[in-house]
Amino acid sequence: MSPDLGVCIGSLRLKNPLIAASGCFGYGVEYAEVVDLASLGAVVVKGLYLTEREGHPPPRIVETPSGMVNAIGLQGIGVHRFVDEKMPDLRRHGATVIVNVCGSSIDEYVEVSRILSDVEGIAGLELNISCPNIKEGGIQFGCNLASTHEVVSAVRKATRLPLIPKLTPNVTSVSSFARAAEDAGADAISLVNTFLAMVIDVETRRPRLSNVMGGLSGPAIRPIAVRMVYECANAVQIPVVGMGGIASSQDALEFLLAGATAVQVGTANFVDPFIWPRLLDGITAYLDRHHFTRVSEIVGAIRVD
Amino acid sequence: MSPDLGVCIGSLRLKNPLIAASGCFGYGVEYAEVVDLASLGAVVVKGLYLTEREGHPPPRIVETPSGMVNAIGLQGIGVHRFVDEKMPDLRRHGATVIVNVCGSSIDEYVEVSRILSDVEGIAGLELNISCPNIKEGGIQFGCNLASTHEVVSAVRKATRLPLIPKLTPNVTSVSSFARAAEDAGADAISLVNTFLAMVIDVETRRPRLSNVMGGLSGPAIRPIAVRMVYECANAVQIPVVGMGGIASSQDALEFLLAGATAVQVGTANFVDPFIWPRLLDGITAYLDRHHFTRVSEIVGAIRVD
Amino acid sequence: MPAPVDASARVLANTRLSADYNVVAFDAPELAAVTQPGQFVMIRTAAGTDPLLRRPFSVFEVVRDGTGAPAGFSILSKRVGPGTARLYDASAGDRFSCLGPLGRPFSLLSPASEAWMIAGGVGLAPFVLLADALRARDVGVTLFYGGRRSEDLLYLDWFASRRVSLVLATEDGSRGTAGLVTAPLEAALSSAGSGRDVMLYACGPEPMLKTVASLAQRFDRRVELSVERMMGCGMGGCYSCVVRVLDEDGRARYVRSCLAGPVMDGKVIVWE
Amino acid sequence: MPAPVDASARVLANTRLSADYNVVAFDAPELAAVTQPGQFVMIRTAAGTDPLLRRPFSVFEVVRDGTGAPAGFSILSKRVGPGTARLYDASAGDRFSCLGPLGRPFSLLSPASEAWMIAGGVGLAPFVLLADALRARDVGVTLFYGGRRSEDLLYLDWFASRRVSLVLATEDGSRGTAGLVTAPLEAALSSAGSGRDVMLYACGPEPMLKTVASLAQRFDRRVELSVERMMGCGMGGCYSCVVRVLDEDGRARYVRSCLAGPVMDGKVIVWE
Ligand SMILES: Cc1cc2nc3c(=O)[nH]c(=O)nc-3n(C[C@H](O)[C@H](O)[C@H](O)COP(=O)(O)OP(=O)(O)OC[C@H]3O[C@@H](n4cnc5c(N)ncnc54)[C@H](O)[C@@H]3O)c2cc1C
Ligand SMILES: Cc1cc2nc3c(=O)[nH]c(=O)nc-3n(C[C@H](O)[C@H](O)[C@H](O)COP(=O)(O)OP(=O)(O)OC[C@H]3O[C@@H](n4cnc5c(N)ncnc54)[C@H](O)[C@@H]3O)c2cc1C
Ligand SMILES: Cc1cc2nc3c(=O)[nH]c(=O)nc-3n(C[C@H](O)[C@H](O)[C@H](O)COP(=O)(O)O)c2cc1C
Ligand SMILES: Cc1cc2nc3c(=O)[nH]c(=O)nc-3n(C[C@H](O)[C@H](O)[C@H](O)COP(=O)(O)O)c2cc1C
Ligand code: FES
Ligand code: FES
Repeated sequence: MSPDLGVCIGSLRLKNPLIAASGCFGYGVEYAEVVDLASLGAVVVKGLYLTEREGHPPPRIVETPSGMVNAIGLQGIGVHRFVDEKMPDLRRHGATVIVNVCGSSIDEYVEVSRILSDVEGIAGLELNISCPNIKEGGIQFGCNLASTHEVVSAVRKATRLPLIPKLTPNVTSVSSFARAAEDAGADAISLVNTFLAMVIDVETRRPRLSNVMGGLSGPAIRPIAVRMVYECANAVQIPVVGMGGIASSQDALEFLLAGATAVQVGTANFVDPFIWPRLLDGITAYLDRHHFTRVSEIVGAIRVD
Repeated sequence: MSPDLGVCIGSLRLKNPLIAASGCFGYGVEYAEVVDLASLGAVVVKGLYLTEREGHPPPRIVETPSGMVNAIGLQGIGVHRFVDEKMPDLRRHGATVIVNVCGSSIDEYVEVSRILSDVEGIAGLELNISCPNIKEGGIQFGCNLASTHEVVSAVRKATRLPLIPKLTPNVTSVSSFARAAEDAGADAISLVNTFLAMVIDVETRRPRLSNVMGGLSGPAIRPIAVRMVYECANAVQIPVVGMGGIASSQDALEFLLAGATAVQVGTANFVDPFIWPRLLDGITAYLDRHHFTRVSEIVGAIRVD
Repeated sequence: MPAPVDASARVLANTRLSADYNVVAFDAPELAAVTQPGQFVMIRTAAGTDPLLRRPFSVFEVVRDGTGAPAGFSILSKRVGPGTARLYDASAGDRFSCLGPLGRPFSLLSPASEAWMIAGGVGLAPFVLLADALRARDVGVTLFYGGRRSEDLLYLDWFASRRVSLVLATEDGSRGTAGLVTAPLEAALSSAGSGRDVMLYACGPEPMLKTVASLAQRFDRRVELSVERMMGCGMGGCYSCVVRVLDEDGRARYVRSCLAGPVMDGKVIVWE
Repeated sequence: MPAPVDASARVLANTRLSADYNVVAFDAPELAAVTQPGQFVMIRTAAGTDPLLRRPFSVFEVVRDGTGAPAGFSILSKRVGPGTARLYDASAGDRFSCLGPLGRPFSLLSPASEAWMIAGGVGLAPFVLLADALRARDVGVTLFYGGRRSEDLLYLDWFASRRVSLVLATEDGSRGTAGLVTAPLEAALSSAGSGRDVMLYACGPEPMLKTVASLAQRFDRRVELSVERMMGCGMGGCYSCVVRVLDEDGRARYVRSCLAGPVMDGKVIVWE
């Protein structure tokens, strides 16, 4: 009898712990023909503001050793067009949809969240207070404990949906931000967003990205992300959704053992959009081999003595 | 006529901007038969406390994508044995020696620095307030602005040697630590030390390192390190010594363009101990190709508009 | 459009045409069977994570078996960095994972019209398939083909054998007219009577594409350009590959060239 | 000891002995000429940065040209991860940068003594060179060699041809005595008269090394062990490879096995 892969993020029950990370899976529909969206634990769609955003001029990405730096600039169609144009397809595909909520002000976060709360088929909200690569990317909220508490509390009042603030790794003590989010009523936290980074073209002496700086993601950051997830899981009672460089089932298992209840996969989906069933099979095989009957049994099951 | 590669770190003049990073070059003497130590801008020797230290049990390192995580635990022979057993050889080889000073208390930092100040052939002190992988690794000083200021001021009073506090990247705003060090009388700052990280062996469910956590280094971290060096160079007047994942002359040039007056190379020396002449030739060729007569001309010469 | 597949494709042959050009043929029947002219594949060039991202390549040829059935495809690669270096060094038997076919293909013509293909350097890549498809429909095809030196002009015999008229240009004048290929193109456009229904297809460096687009404007000809942007995913997931275009109501916005392209109507592109 | 060199070595041949064992011969005359039995090389297995670090391998054989001059060396590799996988897949002509020779070699004997070599699995690697060197001095050599299955026991004919006596053991009993090789070793030690000056050399999994060390204690024989630790640099730079030993004044401390080893006096090691 195959192991139970279901996990709970607050009141949100996921059929498995594999979630597509925001900004790395478009609006989900782009991948419908290569991945059965209903087979994923959840899909976090691209960050959405109240209105459309154009994003930064290209070049928007640059590759780095075992990673990539991006400054897309949150190009997006805005919450209204998303609800009208994308949600019908996502519902039809049976996707569990989590929206990555952005805002340039607390009011905007609240407004976007309120709008989404009344939309059928939206399973949760991930609060993006950690996008490093635009001025209003939320990192001004995510790098200050008081503002983190303030924006999470404000959105909390505006929605009943499972609320998952997404934390930035660009801080001294990520666990205190996890606690601030918990105190403010978050149902879970997710981390890590990208690391603020920069690449210079030495021949032109110009930054590789039009935006000068961007966010580092991919396998390169995994060891730091695992450490941060471990710290946060030991600091809060609410579930932790871990991510950062996951590219194999072993990588996903590292995060689960470190204390993540579920994991997100971003950059690796660019490299291999067919990765999802392989990740799921790898986790299942591991649970069988180690005689676990539920994936939840290995959450935080790291042995440290 | 070949370009002038000399740079100045406060009163310390280096024949070129290439420095061997602490902990990645032993006490220097280990590499004397493969590298002409006198050909390097400087050699930063392994971190030294007042007395011998045993270090952590193995495993002490684990490889990660384009990087490695280490928790050596600052095994070392202590300042006295270093001065007696290693300095004579280093002087004989004509190495420009910078000592990486460690301490579990401000007094120890001061004491080690005072002892070294009277030793012939020591060109400067790098204050390690940023080792992430032992309790007394100094990171308790390096992650707090007031303590950073306090320990740097204290050592400043104790030595005339060029004083280079080494900053940790595990903070929200590295530039404010750069300013704190400058205010406290540092002649320069160096960064980055390693990123606190963790790797889990999913089969045993145990951390890969005996110390549970360690420090991530290598090409994986370079884009973050370049960004931090750029921020610091724009925040302080004193020279910045940049490092983090340098493995080619292009990489070194990125740091110089970002504002580093000199660079250190650590992990790449493990992969290729013969890298030094190649780095130097690459930098020289670049300066020629771009018609620069002095390496100092490209320090901070990044074009951002 | 059929869904893309990810083929773990064996290298059938790697033919080095010069110090930096090579043609790699892959064993990938499924993928080859459904590829249309102008589409591309995303190839993973390393087993590990460095280089991490796949590299986009136009499908160059469809390789056919004895019976004429599609057995695989080839790419024409120019070595410019680590990924293309690995492809240059590939040996028969090596496996590369190839994701595709991807993107919007060229639109084809009826014999009433004629096709002028403008290629700069490695921009030749998509035109073997396009020429084949157009010749199969008896469309008259001309290839305007520019390179740095005459050695850079590849597959000329192949095009000649397909009765594709060739107009060549080299920057060093060693073959065809000296200078950029857009010069002979301009001349041809100005002399071509408005009675002839000429459609332009171009692939190559951005400056060339710009010139072709403006010439198309000036001489009022239809034009399709295959644009090249950094591509993180090739599937519409990352928004890295954007091109600025004018939408219906004349507003400039960024569209993903991996979905709206790589082949795009030259008239709507806003050059940055 | 001559300074190590970094040879960009061409693969002369890659011989796959089984599903995970292979022997790679490298073109590296300089390095081969000065290598002593028990020394190792650090091999870079990827062009890029993944895997990043070099991998340590004992020098297995010295490859000689027609005139008998050293032309290169080989390694015996067991595939356990990405680095050894790349070596398993290597083709003749590929280049790998090989840093060496490194580390402290085995100490040799005079004909008055006899050498017992104890090898577990891929731990056989250093014993071809050692057997050659000892036989050249007319020292009597016995190889105690254990593996999982009989297929894992390699190069038996080679040792036989050098008149090395073989004592074999397999865990599945398919060849030699069933079980661990340390059992026949113990038997031989207890029956060997104290008149015979026997020196033990061992290389293999840590549990085997421990047992050999304690047997050497018990029967009061000299013993040299080739230890395996994770090695970041192989040159003494990183302090990753430490082994706990008792120093002169009986204090336990960590020493770097890349400098103080890989071959170490079995008596001073403190097992953790
Ligand atoms: C739709 C499409 C089709 C293409 N078809 C071909 C083809 O048929 N043959 C061919 O040789 N090349 C083609 N390219 C370009 C090819 O993808 C790049 O040259 C390749 O990715 C470079 O990888 P690298 O690791 O060798 O060099 P890198 O080190 O990655 O890059 C070297 C240089 O090439 C530039 N470059 C990198 N990636 C891209 C990219 N995706 N698009 C454009 N420039 C890039 C970089 O800015 C850098 O200046 C195509 C690109 C696109 C977008
Ligand atoms: C001095 C010395 C000599 C060696 N000689 C040989 C030899 O002749 N033939 C041979 O096949 N192997 C030898 N090894 C072991 C060999 O270095 C490792 O198997 C190899 O580094 C594994 O690399 P990988 O990328 O394939 O696997 P990895 O993914 O790096 O590791 C796979 C497994 O091997 C273990 N391992 C990794 N590196 C080492 C290491 N340096 N030492 C011990 N275990 C390690 C890891 O803990 C892991 O469990 C030697 C090791 C040392 C220290
Ligand atoms: C191209 C790109 C775009 C991203 N866009 C968003 C976004 O809109 N909102 C967000 O919260 N995170 C965004 N991220 C961050 C990812 O969701 C994820 O946190 C990060 O990439 C680390 O995971 P990974 O290493 O698996 O990619 C983006 C990442 C990439 C690479
Ligand atoms: C094995 C190892 C040991 C190190 N020991 C020290 C140390 O003793 N003191 C110190 O300040 N930094 C130490 N570092 C950090 C390096 O000096 C350097 O700051 C860091 O590795 C980033 O540079 P790199 O990516 O070039 O290695 C060590 C790094 C490594 C990998
Ligand atoms: S390449 Fe990722 S969206 Fe086009
Ligand atoms: S392997 Fe680096 S010190 Fe031994």
